[in-house]
Amino acid sequence: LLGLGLAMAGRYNLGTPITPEQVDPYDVRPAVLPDGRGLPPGQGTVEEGGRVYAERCASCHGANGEGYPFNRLVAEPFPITPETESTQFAIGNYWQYPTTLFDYIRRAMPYGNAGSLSADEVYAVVAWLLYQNGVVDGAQPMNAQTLPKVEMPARALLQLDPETHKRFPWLKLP
Amino acid sequence: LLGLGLAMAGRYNLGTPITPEQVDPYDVRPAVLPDGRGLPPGQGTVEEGGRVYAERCASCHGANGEGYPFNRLVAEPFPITPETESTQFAIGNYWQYPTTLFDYIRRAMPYGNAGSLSADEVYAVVAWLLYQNGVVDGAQPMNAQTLPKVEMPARALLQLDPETHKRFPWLKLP
Amino acid sequence: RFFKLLGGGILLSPLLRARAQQGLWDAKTLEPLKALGTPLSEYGERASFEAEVVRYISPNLRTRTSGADFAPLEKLNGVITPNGLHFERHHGGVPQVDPQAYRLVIHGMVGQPLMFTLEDLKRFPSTTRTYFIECAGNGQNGYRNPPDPNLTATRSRGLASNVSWTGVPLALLLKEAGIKPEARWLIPEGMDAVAYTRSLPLDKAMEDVLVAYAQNGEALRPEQGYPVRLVVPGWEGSIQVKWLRRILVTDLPTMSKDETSEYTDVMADGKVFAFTWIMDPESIITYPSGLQQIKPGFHEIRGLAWSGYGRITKVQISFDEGKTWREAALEAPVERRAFVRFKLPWNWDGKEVVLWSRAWDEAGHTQPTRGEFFQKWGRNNRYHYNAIQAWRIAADGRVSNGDRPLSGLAQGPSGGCGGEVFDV
Amino acid sequence: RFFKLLGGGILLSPLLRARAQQGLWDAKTLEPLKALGTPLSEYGERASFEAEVVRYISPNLRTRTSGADFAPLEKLNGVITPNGLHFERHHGGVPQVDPQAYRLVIHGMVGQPLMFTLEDLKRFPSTTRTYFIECAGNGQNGYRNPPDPNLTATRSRGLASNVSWTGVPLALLLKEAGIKPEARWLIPEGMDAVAYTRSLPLDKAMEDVLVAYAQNGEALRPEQGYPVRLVVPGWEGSIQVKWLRRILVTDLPTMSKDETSEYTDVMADGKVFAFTWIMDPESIITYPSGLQQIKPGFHEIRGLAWSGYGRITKVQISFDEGKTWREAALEAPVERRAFVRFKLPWNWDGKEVVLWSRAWDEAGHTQPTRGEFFQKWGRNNRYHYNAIQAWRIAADGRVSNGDRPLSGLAQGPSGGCGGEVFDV
Ligand code: HEC
Ligand code: HEC
Ligand SMILES: [Ca+2]
Ligand SMILES: [Ca+2]
Ligand SMILES: [Ca+2]
Ligand SMILES: [Ca+2]
Ligand SMILES: [Ca+2]
Ligand SMILES: [Ca+2]
Ligand SMILES: [Co+2]
Ligand SMILES: [Co+2]
Repeated sequence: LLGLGLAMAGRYNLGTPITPEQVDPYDVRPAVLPDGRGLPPGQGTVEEGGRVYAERCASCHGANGEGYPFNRLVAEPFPITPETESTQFAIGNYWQYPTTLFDYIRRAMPYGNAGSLSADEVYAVVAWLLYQNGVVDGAQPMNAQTLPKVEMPARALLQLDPETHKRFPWLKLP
Repeated sequence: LLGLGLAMAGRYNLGTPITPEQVDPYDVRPAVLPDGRGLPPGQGTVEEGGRVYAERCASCHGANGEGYPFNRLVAEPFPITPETESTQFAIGNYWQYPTTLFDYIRRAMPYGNAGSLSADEVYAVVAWLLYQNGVVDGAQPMNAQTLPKVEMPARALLQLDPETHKRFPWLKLP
Repeated sequence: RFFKLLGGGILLSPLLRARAQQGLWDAKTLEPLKALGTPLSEYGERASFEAEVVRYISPNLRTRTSGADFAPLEKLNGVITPNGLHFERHHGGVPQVDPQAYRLVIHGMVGQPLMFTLEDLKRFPSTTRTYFIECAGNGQNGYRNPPDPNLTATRSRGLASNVSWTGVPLALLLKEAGIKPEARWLIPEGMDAVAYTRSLPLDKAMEDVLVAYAQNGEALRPEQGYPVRLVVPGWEGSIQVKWLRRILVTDLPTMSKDETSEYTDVMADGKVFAFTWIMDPESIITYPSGLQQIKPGFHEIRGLAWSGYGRITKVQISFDEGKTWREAALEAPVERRAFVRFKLPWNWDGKEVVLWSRAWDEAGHTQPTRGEFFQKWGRNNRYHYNAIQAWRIAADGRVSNGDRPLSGLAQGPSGGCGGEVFDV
Repeated sequence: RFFKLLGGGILLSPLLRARAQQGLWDAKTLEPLKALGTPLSEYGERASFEAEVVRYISPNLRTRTSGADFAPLEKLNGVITPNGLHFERHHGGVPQVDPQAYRLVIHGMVGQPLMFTLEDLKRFPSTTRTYFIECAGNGQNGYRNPPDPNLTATRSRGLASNVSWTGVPLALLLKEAGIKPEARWLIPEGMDAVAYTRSLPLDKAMEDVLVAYAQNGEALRPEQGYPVRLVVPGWEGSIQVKWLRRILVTDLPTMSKDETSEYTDVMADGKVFAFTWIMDPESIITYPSGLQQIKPGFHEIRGLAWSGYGRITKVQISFDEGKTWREAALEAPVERRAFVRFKLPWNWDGKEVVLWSRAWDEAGHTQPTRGEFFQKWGRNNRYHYNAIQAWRIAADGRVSNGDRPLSGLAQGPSGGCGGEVFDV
């Protein structure tokens, strides 16, 4: 019924079986997949995002995301070239998946205080960052439906490493 | 001229060549061999040894070498048997070479203050310990000539480990 | 006082005394014989005289909770990296995890989600194997142009270490939970402040990935993931998730924070490569190496080599920038995906010379020259640098970076903070 | 506070909260995710939670400067003994030796006496090899009768450790000095307070003895002879002179303080054996072992085996006190004169059982039972005990010493101080 794996289950009889519901409160920062799985309910606009950014992010990433003392977050919305200085790599020119942005911020930001933003706040600052990077026009709020559909300019550059392709012929990039 | 070894000498040209005279001050506690090589000039009697012992040794090995808090030094002059309690093993019943006694004391005693006895004092306390263990009658002082000739009762028990004999057929116990 | 050192009764002639002080040795040489040493101790520490053997932390870092430090390769011997000197790389500092409170959850596309305590994990069949772990950013200083004249072996290749790991094969845990047929990927997650995640194909997990709890015999060190981490043999370090708390079994990679915004490679033709997992062959001469100084005469050239593709089969040394090569000896046991120590006896005649080393692995791969490397990889890439490292020995014996400048424009260190901590 | 741990915005239902606290995990489990961890550090230390993993020091010792402590075998993994937990044995405390002032002198029956600095030694061709070092007194608790019910694997066989040693082959140094034809023996001397010496046949030195300066990659630890010691593969630990300062090349053994007054063996027939150098095969089950407690179900029986005669070829486990045997798996690489990890998967049915292990080496030697051992060795001997160690698992899972009392008289611990430090 459940395939090969289950035939082997219980072989050592070690570990505690738990239900998916029991996992939920443990899964404090769910992984977001490129198709949007893992994104929570809620949403946020560019405008709200600007406020969140100024209050919670600007001290580390600069008033406009230009990046001091920590990473630059804003770049032109043209993908990088072999001439781009690597310190200039940022969301607009290098990031390949919009969902990564939500996942990154919920998982890790504000640095040292991750988990302190609500889902709406994360969506909002994601919207603001995508807008600042020229990736979206800011017309629609970001949420579990809209975010995965955003097209990142650098996605066009992305290919699977050829050695990895040899080793895992089934593997396709999302 | 000097054999095989010398043919190879200087192969790597590392290390500083020194003369035997330069080694002397470095050789602060020369190894004593069973034939007496390594023993210094000087000598000592049982009587002198008793005074040295009382002053420098008794606090650790007991007034008469009975051993508290540290090792027992005096035993009956009969070699041990498989029934002797191992805490009773001592000079008279277990030690196999008289030269070891001089070497041990010059090298390591008084514990934590080795090197503080003169050669005469070491010979004297060796004489006293051999006498207390009933190994010598105390008639002659101990020195580089007399000490190596003392016969230790346990020497008769000593044999080369058979595996060692197999591995090094040339090896004979002194 | 010097007299006393020479001990009891034996009076030293002034001549002997003079000799002893004429540079053969001094009073300190004999001092340890004078008094009892330190007593038995429950846990040993290294000698105070070794205090300068430490990991290199770049002075340019803007934070020490997201960054890396380097194993001091040229100060180490053999192939085992001591636990206190294993390179570090983390993105939210080193969490201090209570092993009693520790849990590992496997969930998602499994027949039965499971939770394991540390004790549970230790009860499974165990495996101990020696594997290198290398940061994908190792060699980053090689992207500089002109090359850094003050480079050391540590700063050239010290984001790699080699350890005897003990753990349970991840395959056993996955089978215990039962994998659903549609599953293709694992998303392991750490319990550091940034809940670090990566995407790992199920196939690799079933092959040789370890859920490790010990390192060179003792519990993992906090910096290496205490109490539990992944060991993913031969693959880039950043996928070997530390402080492992959770594995989501699923059908898509997550394209996680660091695997896309950071460990994604820029190629010379402008493409960007995802999932460059296997670490290419690598070698570094640790002696003589940058900032050391040698004298004419005999030297054993020593170095380390490794490859994510498997066993190192050969290491070659060149004294003429690649025109001719001599083969170094590899010290047994030569294990797969582990450091191997190579050695070549050599007499230095005191003339300026440049040393190169290059490793070959059982898959037939070898290291490129700098020129060859940059035909493939972007000059602005930050990872997977494995070009041959050259050391120049000047006539005065001083050793420095022997890499030649690249043609084309001058280029600052790749990545921020002096190129020694990636992108912050 | 627990709510906050679960982080930002997501409000927990009381139900979830209850579940989280129902024993699956507690607030501590999630705590590391809350805040940045500790920063990069120059030299790593182990987790504070591991503080109880320490060497065993007998409370009966009258001094801690002449005695021994034990590696905590049942708390270690794989085969490498971490440097901080290598067993100790010394006779005058651990000297603190300044490596700048350090000198090694080779003199006596040589063509040219030589003095080496530490730097000189490191310039010679080097060898790195993994070897066990075992104290001749290891197993001393086995001489007790009746057996100690509270014995642990540590106290049974923890005077042994296994390390990757790096050094220069002693043969190279001797050849450099040039050995005279009449030479047969070396008298190596330490620079501890008792200037410890032993007699070592030249033949062995020319074969495989190392003058070692590194241990598991880093400098020797003070307790293991910093900066330089002898490593004499397969032979009793007491001959592997630490803090090596001098080697006298000569034609007679010295019959030194400890080789005669101490490491000289009493046999059952009343003879006394000199120079019992090669360590007999040995094995110890570390899990399950004394004072542990196990639950019914799956267990991997784990242990260590080694032999001074060479490679371990086989380790057998018996569940019926030697009537039948099962063969354990040996984990690769199986090196000569080094620890090997053995394992056997096992389901414990909850019934009382006694486990035995016995190792076989490539010379065909194996371990005796207790009965066999005492047919050869004296009951009052103190060294070279290598009889099979039995562990009894009671129905409640508690593990204790499963050795049977010897026939004949009751006998206190052999040696003073509870039998755990030889003869003081
Ligand atoms: C206290 C300092 C601090 C604050 C406040 C902070 N960040 Fe960061 N941020 C960092 C650091 C440090 C990094 C780099 C982390 C790493 O590389 O491991 C980072 C990285 C990032 C990155 C990835 C950049 C890249 O291209 O690699 C994003 C996106 C980001 N932060 C967004 C935010 C947002 C949004 C906020 C506010 C909600 C925020 N940060 C608040 C310090 C901070
Ligand atoms: C401060 C304590 C102390 C003093 C003082 C001392 N000893 Fe000792 N002695 C010891 C200890 C401890 C040992 C055991 C050393 C070991 O086993 O490593 C020992 C061992 C010995 C032994 C070897 C015993 C055996 O059978 O193994 C002899 C012989 C000896 N001492 C003689 C002397 C003499 C002679 C003196 C005085 C000149 C002396 N000791 C002073 C503490 C002391
Ligand atoms: Ca590399
Ligand atoms: Ca980063
Ligand atoms: Ca970045
Ligand atoms: Ca033994
Ligand atoms: Ca002793
Ligand atoms: Ca004794
Ligand atoms: Co990569
Ligand atoms: Co012996």
